[in-house]
Amino acid sequence: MDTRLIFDKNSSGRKTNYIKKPDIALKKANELLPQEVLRGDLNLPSLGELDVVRHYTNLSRLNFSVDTNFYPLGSCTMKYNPKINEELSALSGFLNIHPYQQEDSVQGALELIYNLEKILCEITGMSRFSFQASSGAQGELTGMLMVRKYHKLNKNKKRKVIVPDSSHGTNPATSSMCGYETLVVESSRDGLIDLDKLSKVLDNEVAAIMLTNPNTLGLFEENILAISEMVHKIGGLLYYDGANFNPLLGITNPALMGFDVIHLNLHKTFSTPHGCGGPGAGAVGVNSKLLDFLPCPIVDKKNDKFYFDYKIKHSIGKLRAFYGNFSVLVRAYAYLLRLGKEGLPRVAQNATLNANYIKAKLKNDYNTASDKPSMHEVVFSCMRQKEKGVSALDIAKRIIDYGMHPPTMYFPHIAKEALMVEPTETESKETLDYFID
Amino acid sequence: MDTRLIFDKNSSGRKTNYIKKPDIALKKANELLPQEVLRGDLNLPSLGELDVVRHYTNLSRLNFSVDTNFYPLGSCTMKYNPKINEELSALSGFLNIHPYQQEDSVQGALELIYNLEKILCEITGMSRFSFQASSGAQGELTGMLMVRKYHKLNKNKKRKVIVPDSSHGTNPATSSMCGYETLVVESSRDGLIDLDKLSKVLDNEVAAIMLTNPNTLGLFEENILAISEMVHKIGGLLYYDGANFNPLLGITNPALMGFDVIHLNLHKTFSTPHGCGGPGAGAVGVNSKLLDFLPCPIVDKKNDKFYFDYKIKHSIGKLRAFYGNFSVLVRAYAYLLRLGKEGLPRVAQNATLNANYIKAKLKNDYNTASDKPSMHEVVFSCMRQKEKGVSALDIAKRIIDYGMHPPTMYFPHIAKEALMVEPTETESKETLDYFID
Amino acid sequence: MPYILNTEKDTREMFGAIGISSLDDLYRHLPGSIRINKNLNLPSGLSEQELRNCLTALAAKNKTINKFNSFLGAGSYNHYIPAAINPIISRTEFLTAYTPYQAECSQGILQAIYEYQSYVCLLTGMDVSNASLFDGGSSLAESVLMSLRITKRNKIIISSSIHPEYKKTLYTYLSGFNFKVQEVNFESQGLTDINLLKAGLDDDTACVALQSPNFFGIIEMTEKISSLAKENGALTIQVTNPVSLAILKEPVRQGVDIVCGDGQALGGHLSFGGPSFGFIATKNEFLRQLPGRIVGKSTDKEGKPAYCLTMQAREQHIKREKATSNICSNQSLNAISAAVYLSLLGKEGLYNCALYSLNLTHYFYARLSEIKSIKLNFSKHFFNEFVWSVDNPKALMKKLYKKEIIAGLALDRFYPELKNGILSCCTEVKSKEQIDDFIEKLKTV
Amino acid sequence: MPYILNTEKDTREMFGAIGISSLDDLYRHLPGSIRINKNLNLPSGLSEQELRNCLTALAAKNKTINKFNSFLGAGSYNHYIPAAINPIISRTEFLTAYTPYQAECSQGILQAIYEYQSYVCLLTGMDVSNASLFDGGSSLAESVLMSLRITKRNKIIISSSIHPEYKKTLYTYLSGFNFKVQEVNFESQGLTDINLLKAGLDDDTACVALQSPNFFGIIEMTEKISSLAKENGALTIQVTNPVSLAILKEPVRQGVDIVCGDGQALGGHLSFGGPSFGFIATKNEFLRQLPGRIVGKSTDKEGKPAYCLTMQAREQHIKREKATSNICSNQSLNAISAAVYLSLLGKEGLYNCALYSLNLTHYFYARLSEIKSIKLNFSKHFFNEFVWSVDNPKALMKKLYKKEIIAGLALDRFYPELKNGILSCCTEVKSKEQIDDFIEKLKTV
Ligand SMILES: Cc1ncc(COP(=O)(O)O)c(C=O)c1O
Ligand SMILES: Cc1ncc(COP(=O)(O)O)c(C=O)c1O
Repeated sequence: MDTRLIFDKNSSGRKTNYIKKPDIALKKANELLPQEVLRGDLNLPSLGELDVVRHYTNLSRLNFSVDTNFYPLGSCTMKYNPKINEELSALSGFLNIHPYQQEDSVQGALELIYNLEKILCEITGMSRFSFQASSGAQGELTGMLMVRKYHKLNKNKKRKVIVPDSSHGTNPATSSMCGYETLVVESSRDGLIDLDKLSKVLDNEVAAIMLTNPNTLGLFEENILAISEMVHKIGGLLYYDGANFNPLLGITNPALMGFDVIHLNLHKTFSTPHGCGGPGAGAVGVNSKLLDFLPCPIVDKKNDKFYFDYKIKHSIGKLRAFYGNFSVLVRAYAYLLRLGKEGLPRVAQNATLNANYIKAKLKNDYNTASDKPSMHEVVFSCMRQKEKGVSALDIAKRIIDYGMHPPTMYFPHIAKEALMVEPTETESKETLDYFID
Repeated sequence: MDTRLIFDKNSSGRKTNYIKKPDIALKKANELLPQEVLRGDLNLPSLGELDVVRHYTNLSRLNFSVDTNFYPLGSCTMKYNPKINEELSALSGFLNIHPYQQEDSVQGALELIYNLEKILCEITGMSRFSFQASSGAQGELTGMLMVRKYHKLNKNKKRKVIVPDSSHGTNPATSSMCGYETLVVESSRDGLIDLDKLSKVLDNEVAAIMLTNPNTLGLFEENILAISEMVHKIGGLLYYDGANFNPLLGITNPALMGFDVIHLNLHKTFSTPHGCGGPGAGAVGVNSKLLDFLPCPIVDKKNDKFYFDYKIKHSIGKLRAFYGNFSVLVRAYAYLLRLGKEGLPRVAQNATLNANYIKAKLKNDYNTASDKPSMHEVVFSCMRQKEKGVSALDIAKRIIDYGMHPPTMYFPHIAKEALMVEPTETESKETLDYFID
Repeated sequence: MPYILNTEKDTREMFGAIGISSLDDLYRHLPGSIRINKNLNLPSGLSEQELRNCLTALAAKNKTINKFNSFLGAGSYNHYIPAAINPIISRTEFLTAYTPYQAECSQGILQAIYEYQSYVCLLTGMDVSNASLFDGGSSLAESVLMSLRITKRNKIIISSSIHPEYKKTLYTYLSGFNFKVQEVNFESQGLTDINLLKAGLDDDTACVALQSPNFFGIIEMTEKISSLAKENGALTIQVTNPVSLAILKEPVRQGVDIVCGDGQALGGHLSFGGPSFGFIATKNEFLRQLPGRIVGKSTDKEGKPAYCLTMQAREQHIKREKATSNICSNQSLNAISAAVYLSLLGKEGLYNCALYSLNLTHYFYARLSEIKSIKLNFSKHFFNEFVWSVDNPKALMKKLYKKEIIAGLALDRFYPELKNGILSCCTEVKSKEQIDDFIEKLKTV
Repeated sequence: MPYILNTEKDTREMFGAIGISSLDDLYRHLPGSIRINKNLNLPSGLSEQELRNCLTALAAKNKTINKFNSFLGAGSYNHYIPAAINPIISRTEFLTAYTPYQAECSQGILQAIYEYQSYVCLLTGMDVSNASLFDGGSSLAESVLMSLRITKRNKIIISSSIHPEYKKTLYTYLSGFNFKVQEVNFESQGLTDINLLKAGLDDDTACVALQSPNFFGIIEMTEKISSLAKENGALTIQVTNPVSLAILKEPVRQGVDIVCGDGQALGGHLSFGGPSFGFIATKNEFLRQLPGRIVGKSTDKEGKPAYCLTMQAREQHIKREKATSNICSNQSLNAISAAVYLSLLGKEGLYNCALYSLNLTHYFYARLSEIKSIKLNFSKHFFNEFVWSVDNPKALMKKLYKKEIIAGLALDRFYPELKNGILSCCTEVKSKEQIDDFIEKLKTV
């Protein structure tokens, strides 16, 4: 395979005429614009269509992917991305609409957003959702900026945000982007939040705690109600990083756990494809406390007509131009309709079942990061192997040799020589058995 | 990669609900039909969608293809298959129409067939075309059955069909399927039809000669006019196997060469993809002698309405149900519109240029099957290499090691240790240079 | 120029290597009198943008079947096509690859076709299948030619309830030979007339060919017919709808020797009638007479399974005029698509597909029987289509068509004796609602 | 259940291995009070067939832009998208792969993103680009935050002719901090008012951010502005339309320090405004403050080029609360799509795309200027959109809309002072015919 860069395949004069020459008398750029704003040479390559197709097709063949390999990358929920969702999100009626078209010409799009929001509210127990964020991290930013504005408006003097040491890096980074100081609370030996340590850092200056539940060790924070009470008592809010919500669909929800604001990664739990790292979507949900702070617009309905509502009293504003990664929303909506009320808990149960099965089968060979029951993923610590001279990295490489994508390595940091395995519900026992062997 | 058969991945109970359960009271099969016509167990596998997608995606990755590899398979015209043609042939307006819909609801399809025919008539000089044949070989059958009926109707006593020894296997096979005896005429040392030998086998019982031009050695039959005169003189017809028409587009045409009936492989010259060996399409063209014998229906136009014309006086009938491989016709039509009058001769010239370039560069290392100028492909004889213990097969394997598909081997039979290279016009000098090295 | 990669500079260098000075020099050896010395009388090439506009407009001139409440079947069936098929068969390593002559570069193709063949065997109960033929019509023709080669007899018997266009195709394929053809009519129930058939059978009969479910949707008495054929040393050929085999008895268990048909129903698009694919399967004993390509399984040096084209000695590349058929390119991608379809639906899915179609069609029949003016004279043992009659069907169909209903296929086109007949079909894509709506409209037009 | 592969038998075996006896046992350790003990109040799951029907119907409720004669732009541009892009970015090895953390399993992704980054550098003249941000709005916000980190100053100056939604996004991103923001208005020609800007610049100013072509389509005097900024030790940030860079001077040659914008114009679909991607590029000296992922090139053991994520120490996985940004997933597939687009169009294609857009827009402008009642007050130095005014634009646009014409964007939405203004755009997909037709209708409504 010819792995040169596309630029090195340039052959001056090669071209394909894609676009039509307009049927007006063409003027040169410098007849329409002053010479001094024009550029000199444009140094792009000249290629034929076959050059380009062959180049990128062959590049694609170098990658592992869910459709070609078992891909148990922990914390990433690499579940199967149904093909029907790709087909539907590519319908012309969804692809070829301009964000500034009159609302009456995009009723289908607005209806979809409206319905998707209703479904997510039912699943999570939250009151409303915003779809502007393009990723989990941007969802966190959205949510935490609402938290900030909420405190500001209520004249609460808040300066700090708490995250556990097992938290995903985006949590502390987000807290900083909101101008908060980040406090880290250490986990107890069993991998959960240590309530004593938490109570020590909790004071009136704490704006919020950001939690993932199940946490990044794949463990359910069993004391969540106590935590929620403690944080609320000092006037803080609870932020739910929903990246790991998959094992809880229909089992419990963040509202029941006491969260005030949450994000869901539609590209994880709701099966939209990861596309090498995006586009995704971070759906941000709030309870009634934060309703007035949502980014604008949101979609509402009046007399059977859907419309954008920009009148949000204390809206934090916008997180992007337009309304969000719409095509991603189409996929998530399709997925939710397909699974329905019976399917969602089955997803959760099987994701949990698969992770626990791997854990049960491997626990004699590998140390687990905690003895607590696992949810959707299991973190092994390869310290025993390390002592024999085999690092987590070596194990990962060996897994690649077997045609599987390795688990997440060296995260979370609190587990030594971590290998973080998230099989997801869309893999079969058979595949897991192969992995285990 | 798990290369087990799909059947071995069966896991009883696995399934995906694709179709909707009807909203009527469902009866069992034996309530509607007698038990004795019903089958017992249906032994198909039970699989999940990811099982199937991963299985076939990984199978696909085992293949060479035009989009991933240089594929100079001689006689197959493995040119680039433009992506726009795939997109257009998949338009719902083309895919989701039933062959027995009222003609007024399929005017677009009929117009396309009508226009495509007109273009092919202009390119080949023939009077009309039929699109029923799904391949070159079926095109041959269509054409030769017309020849047969023509002779029968004209009360010509014809029993034999002549093919050169360099001919493609489908030619003699077709002749047999038409009930003809096949006579083989040997080629001269320079790879062309030997006129003396031809005149010896030509007698009044000869119904037709089937020729490929350029022939399978990639050589133009320079004496074609003499041949045509000789055959016509004894009341025979000339059949043109258009599999190799690519290098002649806009340069000459079968009508000028004296052919009475031809087929074109739309999946070769007109860039429709080969799809692992089909679907293709064999467009069969005739001059005025055979107009009345075309398969029915053909598409005609009256008062701006397109319609199927079934009234063909001596039609040979049908070669299939319905009208042909319609989606393939869409692609060929798109290709022709895209290239237009300037593009077609450029295709021919560059196909010829590329083949001759390879020949010029390799002729010192390999014997060519003939010293005559080449057209779209060049046949090397690896006898010199063979003497050194390296067979055509060994060379082919080495080419695979370099990530290229090998040329056609051991065909045509009249060249010893043949390697038949057809680069096509869609490959660049750069690629050819890599191949040559 | 789109799709041509040689630049001017390349061209000049290549001229140098070849020793020519113009593109025209490449054609110096062509007789001048056959050269085209002017531009082709065609439009100039379009940009991709114009081309897309042009063909999109043309496609929009067709009214797709989904815009109608349509009951058309008659050999082209509107089944549900799972979304996962297209991304798989659009994989460019399937789409732009050629016939797997070079096994090392084509293991994926070969295995996929091998699986296709195995699926055909599972459905039909036969031992061997080829890699595909063109369509249902040519598969019937090839089956009949096969029976003629096997038995070396000269007469064939054909049921007139075979798809009329398949029969027509068969007759075209036979037109180069002098075989005797006897067509056996159907009786009052729409089934092949066994008495006529019996009368026609003799010791020169190579085969009896029938279709079941036949063109009228009716399940034929294949077992009876095949045993009559066998008594006379003739083979039995059955055309069938592969979806029906999910519930109907395997042809092999009904004494059939060669089974064939069209594979469109297995997840193929209507696409105005093509491309689909023809399937053909038979017993081991007839393998050498099976036309077309066959993929076989063996093991490589390391003992791993390996696939390759097998039995090539029957084919035209080697056998030339003595080949079993001239078929070369077939409909591989469509055959692979069918394998993907069957894998996705699986055992239960295909069964439901057949069962739902059967139920909806019988529901439709029951609803029609409520209407006095409609005659339902044929057998009730039909699969997913049936014939009904009414006075002046053309006028009725026209009126319904204006309401965007396609009632089915008017049979006068193929059977003058059924000039009042309409053939209607339901697959699982029809709903009760659509059927009820049709009945409603039928009552009021 | 679709997409779940464990069968009952599997489940039982897994129960055994884990030591549980029901699925519910997996959740035994959850407090009972937070368990949902009823079914979700949602419909039952749909078959794929129903789902397809349902969403196809929903899509049909949208009227696509192609059904209108539309002159909408304003940050979302209807360019021609070559057919070859989709099959490439639909390759499942791109679509269903994750972030290339594991370089050995992702060389293709890494190289493609590296090429994307190189394209951004070629277009902008900058030294380094990241692997993409979310969109134009967040790319402006990240650029401004970057300038604040680099200069450690506390004030920023923003041109009011930046896309209003980008400005809004920026303000949201800044809302957690206490930086001073000064918005500089545009003057009568629609360009950033340089005098106001000059007055605002001081030694606490971190950056001046402008857009060129600005929201009104006008090419700003970036060089003048950047030299003013430089004099005050402030950085210059330019939002731009990447297609315009095919003919407009590279930002780097105009003294710009950080260039950013939205990449939708590079072969991306409108898709109701997302997903597209944000790009950001800067000079080597600022590399350590560039947010997000960056792919670097090195060589492997055998000396062959190898690609990997680089400079990860800036990112949140390692730096956590001290990271340059919280961005993790970005818009990789859209960025790769842009690289494919640029490769297909190539040097000449992108130039023509820009040139044709420019010409058609100026032709449109000239035609509009024929009409007395229309005011064209802003600068004529615009790229592919411009502002025109008319009394009561809303009423006019409504009338035109009834004739399936979308005249453009009514500016009162964002600029009360331009309440009569309409922003209209032409790309190469518009034809003379459509423009003439619009003028015709405009004269007659
Ligand atoms: C626990 C957790 N939180 C947040 C994120 C960030 O999500 P995104 O990549 O969509 O920004 C991730 C993603 O890896 C995650 O695993
Ligand atoms: C010269 C020639 N004739 C005929 C054919 C048969 O064409 P098809 O495979 O479409 O039947 C071929 C194909 O390889 C060929 O090369």
